[in-house]
Formats: sequence, C-alpha cells, structure tokens
Amino acid sequence: DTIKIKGSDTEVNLAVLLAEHFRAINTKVLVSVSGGGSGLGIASLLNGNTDIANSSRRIKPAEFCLFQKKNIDIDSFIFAQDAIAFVVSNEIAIDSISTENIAKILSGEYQNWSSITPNQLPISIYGRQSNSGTYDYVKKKLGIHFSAYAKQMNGNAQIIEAIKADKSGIGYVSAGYVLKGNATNLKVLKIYKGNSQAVSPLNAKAIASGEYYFQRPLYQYYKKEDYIKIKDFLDFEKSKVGAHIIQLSGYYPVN
Amino acid sequence: MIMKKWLNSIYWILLCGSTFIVCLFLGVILWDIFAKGFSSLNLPFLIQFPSNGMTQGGILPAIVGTVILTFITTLFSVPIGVACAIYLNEYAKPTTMTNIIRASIRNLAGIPSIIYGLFGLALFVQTMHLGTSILSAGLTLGLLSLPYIITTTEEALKRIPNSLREATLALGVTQAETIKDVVLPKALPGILTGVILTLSRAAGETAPILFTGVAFYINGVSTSPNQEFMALPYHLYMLSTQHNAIEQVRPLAYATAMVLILLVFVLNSVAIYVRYKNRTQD
Amino acid sequence: MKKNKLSAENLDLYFGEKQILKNINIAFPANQVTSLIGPSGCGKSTLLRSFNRMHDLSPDAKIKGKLMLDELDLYDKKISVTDIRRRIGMVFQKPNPLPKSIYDNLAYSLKIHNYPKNEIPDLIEQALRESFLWDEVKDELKKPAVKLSGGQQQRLCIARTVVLRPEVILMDEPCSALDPISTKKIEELILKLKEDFTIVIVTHNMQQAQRISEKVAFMYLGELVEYDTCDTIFNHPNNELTQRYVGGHFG
Amino acid sequence: MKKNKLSAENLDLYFGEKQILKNINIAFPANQVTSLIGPSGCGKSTLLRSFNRMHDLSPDAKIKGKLMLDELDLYDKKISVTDIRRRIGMVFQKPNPLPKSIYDNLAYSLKIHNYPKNEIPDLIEQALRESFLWDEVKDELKKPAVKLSGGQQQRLCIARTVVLRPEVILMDEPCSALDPISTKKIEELILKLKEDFTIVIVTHNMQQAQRISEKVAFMYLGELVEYDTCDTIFNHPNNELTQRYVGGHFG
Amino acid sequence: MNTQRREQLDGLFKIIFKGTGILTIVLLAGIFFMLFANSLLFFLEVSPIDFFTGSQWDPETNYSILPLLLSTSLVALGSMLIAVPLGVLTAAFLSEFAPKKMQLILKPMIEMLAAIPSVAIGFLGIVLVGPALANAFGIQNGLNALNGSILLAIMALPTIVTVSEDAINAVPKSHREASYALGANKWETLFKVTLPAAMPGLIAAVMLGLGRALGETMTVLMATGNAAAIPKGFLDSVRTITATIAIEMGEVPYQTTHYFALFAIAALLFLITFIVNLLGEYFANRLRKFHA
Ligand SMILES: Nc1ncnc2c1ncn2[C@@H]1O[C@H](COP(=O)(O)OP(=O)(O)OP(=O)(O)O)[C@@H](O)[C@H]1O
Ligand SMILES: Nc1ncnc2c1ncn2[C@@H]1O[C@H](COP(=O)(O)OP(=O)(O)OP(=O)(O)O)[C@@H](O)[C@H]1O
Ligand SMILES: [Mg+2]
Ligand SMILES: [Mg+2]
Repeated sequence: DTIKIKGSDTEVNLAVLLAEHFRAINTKVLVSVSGGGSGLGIASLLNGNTDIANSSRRIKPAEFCLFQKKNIDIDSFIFAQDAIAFVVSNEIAIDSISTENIAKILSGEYQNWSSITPNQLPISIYGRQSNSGTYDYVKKKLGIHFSAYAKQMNGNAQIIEAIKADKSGIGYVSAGYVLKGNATNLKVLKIYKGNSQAVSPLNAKAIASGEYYFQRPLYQYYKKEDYIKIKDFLDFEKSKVGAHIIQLSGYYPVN
Repeated sequence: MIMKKWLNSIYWILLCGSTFIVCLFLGVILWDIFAKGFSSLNLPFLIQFPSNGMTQGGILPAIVGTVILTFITTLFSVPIGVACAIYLNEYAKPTTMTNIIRASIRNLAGIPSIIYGLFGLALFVQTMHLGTSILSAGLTLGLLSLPYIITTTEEALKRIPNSLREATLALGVTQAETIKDVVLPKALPGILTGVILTLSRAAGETAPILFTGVAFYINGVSTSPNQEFMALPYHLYMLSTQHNAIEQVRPLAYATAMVLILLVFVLNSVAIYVRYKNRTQD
Repeated sequence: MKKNKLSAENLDLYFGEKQILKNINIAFPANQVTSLIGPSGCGKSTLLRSFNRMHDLSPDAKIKGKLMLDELDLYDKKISVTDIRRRIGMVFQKPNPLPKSIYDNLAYSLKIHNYPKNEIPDLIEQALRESFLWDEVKDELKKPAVKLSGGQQQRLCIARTVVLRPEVILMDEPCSALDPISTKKIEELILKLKEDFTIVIVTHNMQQAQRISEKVAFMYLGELVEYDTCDTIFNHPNNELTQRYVGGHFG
Repeated sequence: MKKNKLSAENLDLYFGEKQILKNINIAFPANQVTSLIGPSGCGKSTLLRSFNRMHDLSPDAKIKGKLMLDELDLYDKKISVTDIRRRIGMVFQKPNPLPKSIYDNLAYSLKIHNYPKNEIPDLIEQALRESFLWDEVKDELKKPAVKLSGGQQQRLCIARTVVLRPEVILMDEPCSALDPISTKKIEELILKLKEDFTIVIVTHNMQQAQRISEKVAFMYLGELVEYDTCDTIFNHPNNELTQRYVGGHFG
Repeated sequence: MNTQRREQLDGLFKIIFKGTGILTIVLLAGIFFMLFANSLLFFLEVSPIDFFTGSQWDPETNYSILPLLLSTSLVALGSMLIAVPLGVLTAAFLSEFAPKKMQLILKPMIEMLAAIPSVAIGFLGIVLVGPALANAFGIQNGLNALNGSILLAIMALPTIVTVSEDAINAVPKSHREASYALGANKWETLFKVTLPAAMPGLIAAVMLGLGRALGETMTVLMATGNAAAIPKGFLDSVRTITATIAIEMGEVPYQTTHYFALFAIAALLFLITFIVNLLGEYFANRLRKFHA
C-alpha cells in the first residue's frame, strides 16, 4: 500500500525526512512525497490523487465548497508551525524592517533600496509562483498585489540561491530553509509592525507564543474516510521522533 | 583579387568555426557533467536509496522507476504503433484520407511534449481513473512515442520490396502470414532502430510525467502499476531546483545527470549500431 | 485439340479510370507452353496477373468478365484465393527468393500448406532435381538463397513454385534479368515442366517464344490481336500488326 | 595550318587505380570545331573535362602530362583555376541552368568576374542575341530559367558561357538531350560561334560530327586512335578500328 | 490448419490491424478534441479579447496570454538567431567540405547532441550558462531569456543541421558544375548557387527547429527565471507558455477556470507549433518536388 503526500513546497523536505524515518518503523506501507505547492495538495486531494494534502495555509472557502459539492468530508491536522523569513544580501544595510516597507517593496512601490537604506541599488524581488501557499500567504497577510516584475521561483531553494547571487535581491522563504548554513552571506531580517518590537523568525520562543508577524501553522488535510490508512503515519509525526525531526528541519513542532 | 582571398579565408573560418562550435557544445556539456559527476558516481550511488532528506545515498528508486516506466511505455506503444504502421502500409488504400492521416501523424510527432502531459492527465488520470501512477505516466509517454514508432516502422516497411510480398502471395500464402513470416522479419532491424531511439527519448522526457504520476520522493521501491514513482529526469529536475539544500545536493545532481546521459547514450549507440549493421548488410 | 486448362472470357480490366485490358478472350491448352508477346505496356503482365488474382492487392483495379481454371470460376466470391494461388503458381521477372536459406525457401510454402513434416525433405529434393538445381546446391542447402547467382535464384523460384504441384505456372519474363547461359537452362526446364504443368509465359524475346512455345498470343494496346500456333504467328501471321511486330518493325 | 589554341601532351589520367586516359597527344586549332567521337566509356568526357580542370573536384583523379592553352600551362600551381575556367568555358550534356531567372543566369557569371555593373545589361543582351535566344526571351528575362524548353535551356547555357568571352568552349554532347529542331538550332549556333571561339565538342552523332566539324578525333578505350580532318576520318580512315566505328559496326 | 482456418485468421488479423490503426487515430484525434473542448469552456468564462490583449498573467484575476506569448517568442527567436547560422553553416561544411572520415565522426556526434535529455540541458543552464551570463553581463542572475535561447539553440541545432544537410545534398551536382565551369570559386558556388537552390529545405530545417524550440518545456522552466511579466529584453526573466503549464497544471483543481485557462494556452501553443511544423513539411515537400 502507498500513502501519497502532496502539496506545499515549504513542507516537502520535512515530509521527505519524516517518510524516510517512518520506513524504519513500518516497512509495509510506502510513502510517496511530492511538492508543487499548497494549491496542488488541496487540488490533488479533491481530484483523488493524494491521501494527505500538505498545506501551508488554511483551506480557502471556495476550495472547501468544492469538497462539499463532491460530498467529501475532510479533516485537518496541524503538524508544525512555520515562520516566513525575509532574506536579503549581507550588503544591504538593514537588520530589521517594518511590515509597511515590506508591502511597499513587494508591490513595486519602492524600486530602489535607497528608499529605506543607504544602498543605491535597484530592488529585485524573488518570490514564489502564484499558486504556492507561501505566495498566497504573504500576499494576503500584507494585503497587496505583487509587482509584475517579481521573479517567480519554483521553490524556496531557488530563492536562496538567487539572493546569494544577487546582492540587490529580497525574497521570502520558510525559516526552515535558512538553517544549517544555508544562510551564509545572507541576512535574515527581523520584522516589526508599527511600533512593536522587531522579532526574528529564528526565535523559537517568540514563535511558540505567536509573536512573529509572518507565522503560520502547517496543515495536513485528509479525507475522513481515509483516516485508518494514514493513521500510522500521522501518529508517527506526533511521536517524539517525529517532533525531533521537525525541529531539526527548522520548524516548530506543535504540542 | 586580394579582397577575394581575404573573403575566402573568412568564409573558411566561418564554416569551420560553426562546426567547431557545434562540437564544442557537445564537448562542454559532456565535460562539465562527466567531470563533476564522476566523483560521486559509484556503485552504492546506483544501488542505494536516497537518505537523510535526499542529501545522501543513491538513486535506486529513480533508476527502477525509469526502467519500469520505459517498460510500460514499450508495452503500450510498440505493439500499437507497429500494428498501426502495418495497417497504414500494408492494408490501407492510398486514399486522400490515409494521406491526411499520415500527415497528421507526422505532425503529432512535432507537438510539444507538455501537451501530451495534459492529454495524459485528462485521459488516463481523470477520465479513466488510473490516478497519478506509473501506469498513467507510462501510457502518456506511450502516446508521445506512438507517432515516432509509426513513422519509423512505416519507413522500414516501405523499404521492403514488393517483389518479396508477391513471392509468397503467389505461393498461396495469406497476407497475414506474409506479414508475419516475410515482411516483419526483414523489417525488424529498421523497426528496432526506430523503437530504441524513440524509447531513449521517452526515458529522458520529464514534462509528460510531471502531472501524471512522478513523485518527489518515495521511501521504498514499488513495482505495482498503480503507484507513484521516481524517475531519473524528474529527480534531476528536483535536485537542481526544488531541494532545500541545493548546494549540498549538487554533486548528487551531477551524478544523476551523468547516469541519465549515459543511459540514453547507451540506447542511442545500440540503435546506431543496429542501423549500421543493417545498412552494411544489404 | 488439347483440353483447355485456363481461360478468360470477355475480360475487361481497369486501373482507376484507365482501361488496360479490352475484352480479352483466350484459352490456354493443358500441358503446353503458351507465349504472350507484345510491345511494352500492352498489358501482358496485367493479363497474366489477373489469373492468379494478384490484382486483389491493387485497390484501384477493377475486373469484369469470366476467368476459369477448368470448371472453376476464379473470381467466385466463395472460393479461396490462397487455394487458387497454390493451384496457379507464378514466377516473376526479377528472381525474388525469400530472405531464408535455399532449403527454407521451399520448405516455407510446404509448411504453410500443411504438408506432413516427414515428406518435406523428399519433396524438396524432387523439386530441386526437376528444376535442374539439385546438383549445384545439394551440399549447401542451408546457404542463404540470396547468395546464389541470378540464374540459380530464378530456378529456385521455379522450384519453389513446382514443389507445390500447381496445375498452371505463370511466368512473367522469367529470363529478362539473366545471362544467355542461365536463360538456356531455364528454357530447357520449361520444356521439361510442360509435361506436368500448363505454362503461360510472357516474353520480349521472339527467338525464345519460337523455341519454347506451341501457341503464341500477340497483344497490342490492351487487346488480343492474334492468337495462334507458334508457326502461324511467326511465319504467316494473319494480322498486319502482328507481322510488323514479329518482323521487328516496332516495339 | 591554323595556329593551335589548346593542346595536351602525354596526358595520362587515373581515377584511383584505374587508368582512364592513356598517353593522349592532341592539339586543337583556333577558330575551328573539333569533334571527339568514340564508343561510350572511352574517355571523351574525361578528356574534355581535364582541359578546364573539372577533375579538381574529384579527389581520386590523378593527372600526368602537359595541358596548354596557348603558352599557358593549365596545371601550373601558380595560376588561378577560376581564371582558366573563365577562359575555357564548358557546356554540358544535360542543360543545367541555375535555379535563377534567365537574366540572373547570365548576370551571375558576370558578377562573379567583377564586370562593371552598368555594362552588364548590354553584355547579356549581346550574348543572348549571339545564342539566337534573344527574340524568344526578351520579354520575360525575369522568368525562372528552368521554365524554358530543353533546347532554350541549352542555348541559355551556351549564352552564359559566351557572355564571358572565353577563348575556348568545350561542349560535352550538348544536343543529346534535345529534339531534332533544337539540335539544328544549336548546330547553327556552333557554326557561328567558331568565328570567335575555339570549339571542342563531344558527340555520339556521326552526322552531327560531319555537319559541324573541321577535325575529328576518334578515341577508343582511353587512347586517341586517330585524329584527322573530318573528311579523312569519315571517308577514308587509316585505322581499321576507326573504320568499323564510323561504319556503325560497334559502339 | 486447413486453408479455411488460415483465411479466417487472415481476416481476423486484417480486422485487428485496422482496429489498432483506427484506435491510434482516435487517440491522436482525442488530443485535438480535448484541447479545443477545454479551451472552449475557458472562453465561455473569459473573453477572448481580454485573453489576447491584457498585459498580465495572474491566475484567478487576469488571464492574458500576452506576456507568455511574448516570452515564448523572445526565447524562440533568440534561439533561432543562434542556431540557424550555426546549423546551416555546419551543414554546409559537413556536406560540401568535410572528408568522408570526418563525417563518420561528426554525424553520430550530432545525433548524440540530439539525444541529451532536456532536463540535463536545463541543469546546465542553471549550473553553467546562468553563472557565465551573470558574469559576462554583470547582472545578478543569469536565469533569463538569453539563457533559455542559448540552451534551446543547442537543442534545435541537431534538427537544423541534419535537415539542412539533406537539403544541401539534394542539390543536383549539375548546378555546382555549371557554376564551377563559369569560373566561380567554391564560396561563390556555395553561397550563390548551392544554398539558394537548397533554400526550401533550409526553411524547412528552420521551421522544424523552431517547432522544437517553441515546444520545449523543461529547459526553459529551469533556465529562464519564470517571471510572468512582459519582457523588455534578453536579459529579463521570462515565462514561456510551456513553463506556465508545467508550473500551474498540477496545482489547479480540475474543471475550474484556471484549469481551462491552461488548456487554452496549450491549445494556442499547439496551433502555433502545428502551423510551424506544417510550414516545415510544406517547404520540405517543395524541395522534393523541385528536384524531382
Ligand atoms: N498497379 C497499376 N496501377 C495503374 N496502372 C498500372 C498498374 N500496373 C500496370 N499499369 C499500367 O497498365 C499498362 C499495362 O501494363 P503491363 O505491366 O501489363 O504491361 P506489359 O505488357 O507487361 O509491359 P512490359 O513488357 O513493359 O512489362 C501500363 O500502361 C501500365 O502503366
Ligand atoms: N569520377 C569518376 N570516378 C571513377 N571513374 C570514372 C569517373 N568518371 C568517369 N569514370 C570512368 O571513366 C571512364 C570514361 O568515362 P567518360 O565519362 O569519360 O566516358 P565517355 O567517353 O564520355 O562515355 P559516354 O559517351 O558514355 O559519355 C568510364 O569507364 C567511367 O566509368
Ligand atoms: Mg510486364
Ligand atoms: Mg561522356
């Protein structure tokens, strides 16, 4: 038997690790993992092409209607917390940034770093493709339309790569991606809203208390009727081993 | 006169230069991939599962997946493609209709592979409820291969002189027997060349399997046709664009690229050899 | 007069719109050699091939009239075309051995027609002897047939036809691709085979027609102009066209 | 005796290992037509083509001996082959107009050799007049040359050669692909052209050779058997082979 | 087996062969049908005018193919600018000047180039061409239209070389002899006689190569940066039609507008490649007729 997991690119590497270790305790069930974006996960669940939909956002009402129309009962499960980090090159002379400025940069209103820093550099934006959950999340959270010149990258990893090469770049990725030496030569910006204190996405305590602005739960959606089939795997995620893996990957386990 | 001499050497440089650049492309591609892939390519890489979030270990499931996938493609496209070519060349009357059919088959060979992917999704995954699976993907690649197999097989059949068919028919042999005993055996090398070249192309395709069943990672090897699978070309795509530790897995990506290129080169060499053998024979 | 083995009555044949054979009436006597002569393109091959229904394969060929083998209507829907072709063998202009060994070229048709396995070797030897080929190939029956010389290949094709014991053998310029020595051998073979078979042969070579045939038919532009004994056609033809043709004035 | 324009001394020519021309010694007088005759394959074309160095294109051709245009050694390393080909024009067996318009077929040769732009139209008109083609094509100079009839095409090819004012024109069976009327026109043309040019022509047609040439060379198996005036060769040849050939007994 | 059985079997096989023939044709016709039926559903919801005139591809709000179409054209055009001269000149060298032995080595090499899978080429776009471009032009990121053009040129080259070579070989020797006999040198002959005579075949080669470049997916997906804005030049990131389908298809719920939109752009791509390939065929046939 196989459990298919599809969805959010943010979660895909985590899911791969979980699947890999799951093999050690259960050889009877195969787990196949694919990325592609939260939309893909939910669409696949709807289309019957996956058992678990990874989603870095809550299901949209429109999507939920589609399930209802098809008479499919779904359930969800939050298996980790994710923080979205904004990264820039080391040469950009800021450490923290306000949510307003982020909105102005991402919507294309500010086109040069000189608007907020001493750097005289055109801003290039590295984001995700339009149907990734992260894209959607940032867009909704800031209430903006992305600039048409924002480069739409295929995955978090490409964004990091790009910004490493592009000292004028700014991009957003899951906090998990900036761990483990991935962020050399990069700066992970602290975020503040209005007059509140700037918080780093790498601060576990702050995340646990929900203080970081771009912080979101990571969901797994599944059909209720399939629960028995996937129960073993879900249990594994909640187990100590599972929590440990989640932590090692740079996310924050939910307890 | 002097002008002409000058021009002539410029032309000469242009022609040789172009040829050299074309060869250089191949050289650079092979050199870059082989030089950098060679150090990570070893036996364990070929026979191990990926491990530690795919930053270590091998590509066994991808190799197995590609082999099974190609096998399904073959099983589907070769019999149907050869049968269709036989129909067109041996049975169908040369009407405008068959000419239109031939022309459209040739044109289908030029349709972007991603469109076959869409069709496979609509037909196999959705309509026939095969789900995203190695079967759906194999059938999709089979569809993609059909036009190639039909045209190359028809070419091979056309090269068989009519006198051979007449020889047996005049002995009271039926048309089906003639095809089985005379036409197909004689056309076999030609058909084989076409089939191998087509399959080597199919094995390297990525776009058509994107939405029909290929998976990012599977924690085991499965042989059941209704399961998802890993495949070499997609694995390379994923390692070079999707993975979260791109720098770390780059050597693995190089080695995967090398395995993939070696695979299609071996298939191509076999095909070129079969064709060469066949040509020198008659 | 000898009994007629094969005959055509009011035969018209069209390729698409073009009429190639025009109201042919002819009957070939049993155990004789009949030659068809006429300028290129006059329809000799077309006539020959209508007897063993080779035109079934050309989708645009249309046939009218009655063709008979003894009492059997060759174009009767109910009868089997493979059976007809077994009973009316054919040898082509260019030798066309199958890409198999000498032995298998003969064994193939026998197997197809369900001859008992144990009789096959003897039948093959007999047919090769009848075709004057046995002595030349008996030590290398496993050799690919295409390695034989042109004349040997043509005799092999005749042997392949003979082995099935057909009643009629149609030959379409069987010697035109061969050298004079091979031609002579084949002519001898034809003269011997007519004891057992009825033979109809197309030839461009007037000398050959005179050497081997009892009767000769002269065709011109799809019509049968004159059909008579060999002597009549070549020495005192009734028709002026025939006279001019056999006199070498055209064609 | 007229002055010799073109000559070969001790010419041997090999294709790979095979010797095609054997010790040919021949000289063609200026402003005359010389015919080369001989059975097929005897080396006429090969001889002709060695004068304008067309064999340079076949990598396996080897040439020994001395070929001269006036005082110029044709195979001298220092001289330009394109210049030789301009001075020794050639007309081929099958008319081979370039896939361009009638006008451009002639303009091409002129442009290649850097004739001044403003002189080109006049030169083209003159050449077409000389080739008896002007009246037939003057209204459609832009028409593709391949649309002309075979005879017109061949005259165009001659015009294309003539327009460059070569000293010698080599013709390799220029009429063999043409009907009798076109052939007659071309023969008239040749007779007119010899006033200005030296012409060497290969022909299979004995009548033609007699009609147009002052001198005739008979070749056989790569050797020059007899070379004499037209009258001698056709009416009282010295060599027996020549006699048999012009008498129509072989070839 | 008696004769009757054999003939029945013969009839049966005839039916089987005919059946597969028809099945194949139905399957292939299904592709046309599926594309156009689904795009029809799209145009029921989005007006074709918006589709062709808007300036933004932003699913669920704006469906305009313009940026994608421009991207596709830009990348394909660039690849032809590189591949056509290289390909035709290489073909000329191969058929006119290269010694036999050299041909024996070069031809399989070009076949091998054709065999390299598109992901491998795309991979090189990321690891080799991209950084090289970034260096050469002093830009931050080499994933742009130029990168895609270079890679697609490599992929289209084998097609262009082989088809052009056939076309040049098909030019009759008599044309060349005519030219040489007039005192033209080999270059004048090549550029003014041989290549013009082979022109229909050369156009066919370019069309077939272009068809290949237009339809390629993985290479452009990996190497062009995928920005769905109207490109301003070769150093901009672009997103082609094929890449858009590849990125978005997996993520749309079936039977939604977005889903149909992807079929609509696929249908348009299909039409374009179909026309380009037909043109290629047409010119190839003209060459055949011309020399027949
Ligand atoms: N399959 C065909 N379709 C259309 N026309 C055909 C076909 N076969 C033969 N013909 C035409 O029928 C005419 C008679 O051909 P046939 O081969 O019978 O002549 P023939 O007398 O055998 O000539 P030859 O001596 O050259 O073999 C010819 O004009 C030929 O072009
Ligand atoms: N390029 C070549 N390579 C090898 N052999 C050649 C070549 N060209 C001609 N030959 C051989 O040279 C011999 C003479 O040929 P050539 O064409 O000169 O004969 P010809 O007298 O012009 O005959 P024809 O009257 O048929 O034109 C022939 O045996 C021919 O096969
Ligand atoms: Mg015939
Ligand atoms: Mg000649």
